[in-house]
Amino acid sequence: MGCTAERVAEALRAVARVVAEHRDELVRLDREIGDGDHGENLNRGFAAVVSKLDAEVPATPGAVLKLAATTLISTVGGAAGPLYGTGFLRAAAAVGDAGELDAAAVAGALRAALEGVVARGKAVVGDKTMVDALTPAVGAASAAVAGGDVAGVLDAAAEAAERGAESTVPLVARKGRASYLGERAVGHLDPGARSTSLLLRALAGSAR
Amino acid sequence: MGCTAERVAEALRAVARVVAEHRDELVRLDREIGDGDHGENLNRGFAAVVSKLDAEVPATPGAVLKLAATTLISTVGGAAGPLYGTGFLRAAAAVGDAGELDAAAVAGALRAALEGVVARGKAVVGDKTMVDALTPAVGAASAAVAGGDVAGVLDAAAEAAERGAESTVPLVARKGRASYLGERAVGHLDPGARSTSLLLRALAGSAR
Amino acid sequence: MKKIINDPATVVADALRGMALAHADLLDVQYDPAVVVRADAPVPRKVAVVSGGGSGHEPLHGGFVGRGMLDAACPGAVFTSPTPDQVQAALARTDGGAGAVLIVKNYTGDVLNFETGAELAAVDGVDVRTVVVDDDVAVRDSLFTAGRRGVGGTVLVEKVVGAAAERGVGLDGCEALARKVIGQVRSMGLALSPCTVPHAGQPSFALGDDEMELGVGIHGEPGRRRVPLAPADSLVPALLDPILADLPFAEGDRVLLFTNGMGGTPLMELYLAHGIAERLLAERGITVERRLVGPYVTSLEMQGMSLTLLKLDDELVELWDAPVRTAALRWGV
Amino acid sequence: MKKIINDPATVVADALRGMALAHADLLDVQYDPAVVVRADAPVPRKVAVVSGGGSGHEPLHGGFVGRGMLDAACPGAVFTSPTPDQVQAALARTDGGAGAVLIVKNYTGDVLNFETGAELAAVDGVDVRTVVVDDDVAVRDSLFTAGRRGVGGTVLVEKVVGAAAERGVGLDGCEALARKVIGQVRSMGLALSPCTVPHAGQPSFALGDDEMELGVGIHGEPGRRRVPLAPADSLVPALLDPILADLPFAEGDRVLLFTNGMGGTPLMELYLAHGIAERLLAERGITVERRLVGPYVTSLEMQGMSLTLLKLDDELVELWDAPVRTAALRWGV
Ligand SMILES: Nc1ncnc2c1ncn2[C@@H]1O[C@H](COP(=O)(O)OP(=O)(O)O)[C@@H](O)[C@H]1O
Ligand SMILES: Nc1ncnc2c1ncn2[C@@H]1O[C@H](COP(=O)(O)OP(=O)(O)O)[C@@H](O)[C@H]1O
Ligand SMILES: [Mg+2]
Ligand SMILES: [Mg+2]
Ligand SMILES: [Mg+2]
Ligand SMILES: [Mg+2]
Repeated sequence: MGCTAERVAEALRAVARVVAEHRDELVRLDREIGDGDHGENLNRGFAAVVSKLDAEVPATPGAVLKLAATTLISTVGGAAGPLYGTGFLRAAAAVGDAGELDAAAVAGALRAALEGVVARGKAVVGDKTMVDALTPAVGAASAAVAGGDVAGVLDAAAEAAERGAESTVPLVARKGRASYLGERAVGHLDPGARSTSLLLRALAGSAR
Repeated sequence: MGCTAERVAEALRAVARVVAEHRDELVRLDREIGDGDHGENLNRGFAAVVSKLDAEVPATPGAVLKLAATTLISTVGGAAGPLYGTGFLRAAAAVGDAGELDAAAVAGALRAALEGVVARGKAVVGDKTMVDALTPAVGAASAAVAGGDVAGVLDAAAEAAERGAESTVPLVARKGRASYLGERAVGHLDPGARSTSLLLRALAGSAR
Repeated sequence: MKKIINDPATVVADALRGMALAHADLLDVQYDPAVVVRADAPVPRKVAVVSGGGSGHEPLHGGFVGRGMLDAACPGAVFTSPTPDQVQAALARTDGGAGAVLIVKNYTGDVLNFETGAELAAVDGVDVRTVVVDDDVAVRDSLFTAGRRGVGGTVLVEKVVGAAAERGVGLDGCEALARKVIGQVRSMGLALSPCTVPHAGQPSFALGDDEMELGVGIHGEPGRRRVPLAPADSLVPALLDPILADLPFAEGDRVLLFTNGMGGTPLMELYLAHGIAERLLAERGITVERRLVGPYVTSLEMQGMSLTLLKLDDELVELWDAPVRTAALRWGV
Repeated sequence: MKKIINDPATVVADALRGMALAHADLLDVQYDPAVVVRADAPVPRKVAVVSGGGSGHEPLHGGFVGRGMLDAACPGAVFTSPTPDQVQAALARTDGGAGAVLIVKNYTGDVLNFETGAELAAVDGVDVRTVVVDDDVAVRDSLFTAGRRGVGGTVLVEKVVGAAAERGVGLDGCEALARKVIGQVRSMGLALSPCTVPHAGQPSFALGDDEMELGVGIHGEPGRRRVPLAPADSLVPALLDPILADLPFAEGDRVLLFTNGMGGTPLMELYLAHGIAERLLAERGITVERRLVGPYVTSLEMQGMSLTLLKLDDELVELWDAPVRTAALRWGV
């Protein structure tokens, strides 16, 4: 039971709902150590993705991911726009034109996404960014492939991402806007790490 | 025991002290129905009068009053500057070059001051201005001349001015900045009427 | 009170010192009494155009001193009209032998102080014509009140008369032009938040989180009515409709639309409001031929805006377009 | 939240519509994607100078589009960098065949989005040189952080490069000039009050009645240190000293001093602070040859200010003085 284009589109709709629900929380987190737009930006972006999908769902999972990527790039702005956009773009490239995605393909797509985010943003684990959530998620996803299904892979990824996001709380930021704060960023959850964990949880929920 | 130039200068110093003490009250009253500068403006003006008097006290009561007039005109600004300035100027003219002022001269000076304020500002009793305090003060001062001394005249004037000032509370303003407020000025004491009653009370206190 | 100042008592002089340094090519500032003068004053045989008023409305008036606009401005204490000796000094410094137009905003204090200053200058031999700007339609006018306030329209009077004087129009002509502009300019403002006068240390009035003052003045005076906060699509007509009804402005009129910020309102919001006002005017068949958008007549850090509408004809358009070189308005030179 | 707007989601487009009407003689605005373009773009054989960034800093950047400065500006959502398609469209609309200098403020989001936009334009055949402004000395720089922010110095880069491009300086020359200005411009800011992003609806940070943020950014980001409120005589050196120490500026230097308002601070206070800064510079033997005072790089209605110092030489003075005709800066034309 692999993931079809329709299923990927459904998953993106689920992500959009979760982002809308958590918009204010993400705005608040970003107000604390950034500029308060992260929730609004992602919400605008995923709402745009949904309306594109409402018009037409592309034929393959890869094409759906690419549509999401270009839409995010042209509507989100800020740091998160190009970072998530690149992540989705690399994921799309990784899955190629397969008609369905199995557990291994999903884990591979996540890994490609992480590589894209790192290539663009040059952050490493511990810089207090979305990379702190995405890196452990990719590791957990790979480990869950053996004997697992797509839902299992995404569950493992979401679980790890949540712990990774939490791990940003005590950190001083070295990338992004929060880096201007020095010690004053300590004690705050990074908004991008939080949104990454929300995205993965939504994907996992939709895969079940 | 008439009023010499020195006594008039003393009286003006007393006025300056009272205005300084009530600066914030006058600012507050003017904030409520005006623009919040009345206490500051008068305080600046009377402080300037005192420093001129500290340099030299002119020879006659009239010259002292004229010094106060020109100083107020060139330092107070706003509506109160020209109005009080004109009042003092007319009072100076009324007392001429007499070396001492008796009760009748003081009452006459007050009447001249009122005429000056009305000539400049064109307000009548009931317009919710300093005229509402000064008009009854002049009447009471005139009535107190017969058999009274300067202190008695000024006591009567101050007493009447206080009642006159209180009478502005229920009024709608027809002159000055408070007139823009329409009904919303009702319930507030007019700052200029209040300062007039404070001035007269300070003069009366200094004459005793 | 949060302000970048040293001492409320010296704030005007301290600011003038910075202004003099910032615009040494345009302005000459004298301090006792305080007057901001055009650097090349007096201009021989030119009618001098002089204005002034309480400080706290910057760039009004000092920001409009320079070629093609004001010859001098008299800055009073914050929200307090200047004193007669300032007016007298301004008229003396700018007198080029052709007389002076004194542009006064209609407030009791301003009118009384400028009146006295003009009398003193007349004694000095200057032919002074005083015009009183009273464009604020929020205030009900009557013979028995202080009358309407002078607000945003003042800038337009200063620009038009300044341009005429620069071209060599004589004293009668300049005075007549001033009266013409005053006759066909109308304004109204609103505030979303109050301002704090430095020496008062406290806001001029209190507004609830969902309230605004409609018809507010430019001195932190409370307005005529306190109304619920509303979207821009409702706020703009609340200002525009009374203005249009007052003159009245009619279909086919050509106008200058001046969207003014009270100080604390971002330019973005002013542009937004301006766009709505232009649309509403277009719907009524009124042609916006010239516009000015920005914080030009402010009330310290007050959040809010005003709209000003001036009925145009070819003469006024030409004078508006004429070169001007001041700290706050500059074009053609 | 008290703002003159209709809907936080449409505030940028709504403001652009008003801006387009207010400055129809200077600007052309396109909406999807949003770009503010000089009315006569593309100018054949001229290097295009393009910038942009989050909205909410008005007049930066749209207010600097016009002859002698920017060819186009890309307005993002409030405090959010524009997207690559906006950058691509701006470069396409302004390409006169001589290439383009893309002026980017150093924020992760801006750098990433402009980078992508420039790549897309390169595919379209435009020779794009990207320069990154990072003049904010409040932020500690390091290879391992996002680096310094771009703030007030951006205006000076835009003016100088815009003037050079207008005179026909080629792409290499324009790029070199941009890097030169970036190399010798430094800034620092402070906030007395926060601002409220429309879609957030709440102030970006909370400040006590007697506190201020030193080293604040222009996005309502909290600054580096929260310190007690102080008189202007202490605030100004708190900004100026780190700037002077950083380049460093030295006795005998010629400089441009830019005293910038964050939006909600009255012009009076800016002039006051400017005067103090000029005095302090004079005491150190540094000559202020040019100045700019006003709210040019704002953070919505935030109260506060920044100082920017640019080291001058004859070339930069000449380019600064060159004619400019934009909504917010205009002289010589
Ligand atoms: N260089 C980077 N690499 C990876 N993630 C980053 C980087 N810089 C910022 N981020 C992430 O982006 C998030 C902020 O996104 P957003 O608020 O949308 O952008 P902006 O900071 O431009 O307002 C941060 O919380 C962080 O997780
Ligand atoms: N036309 C007038 N005639 C007499 N008194 C007036 C007139 N207009 C105003 N006043 C008095 O002046 C007072 C306000 O003075 P002040 O605050 O110093 O001037 P401003 O209104 O210019 O700020 C009012 O309270 C009122 O008593
Ligand atoms: Mg953000
Ligand atoms: Mg007052
Ligand atoms: Mg006043
Ligand atoms: Mg942002």
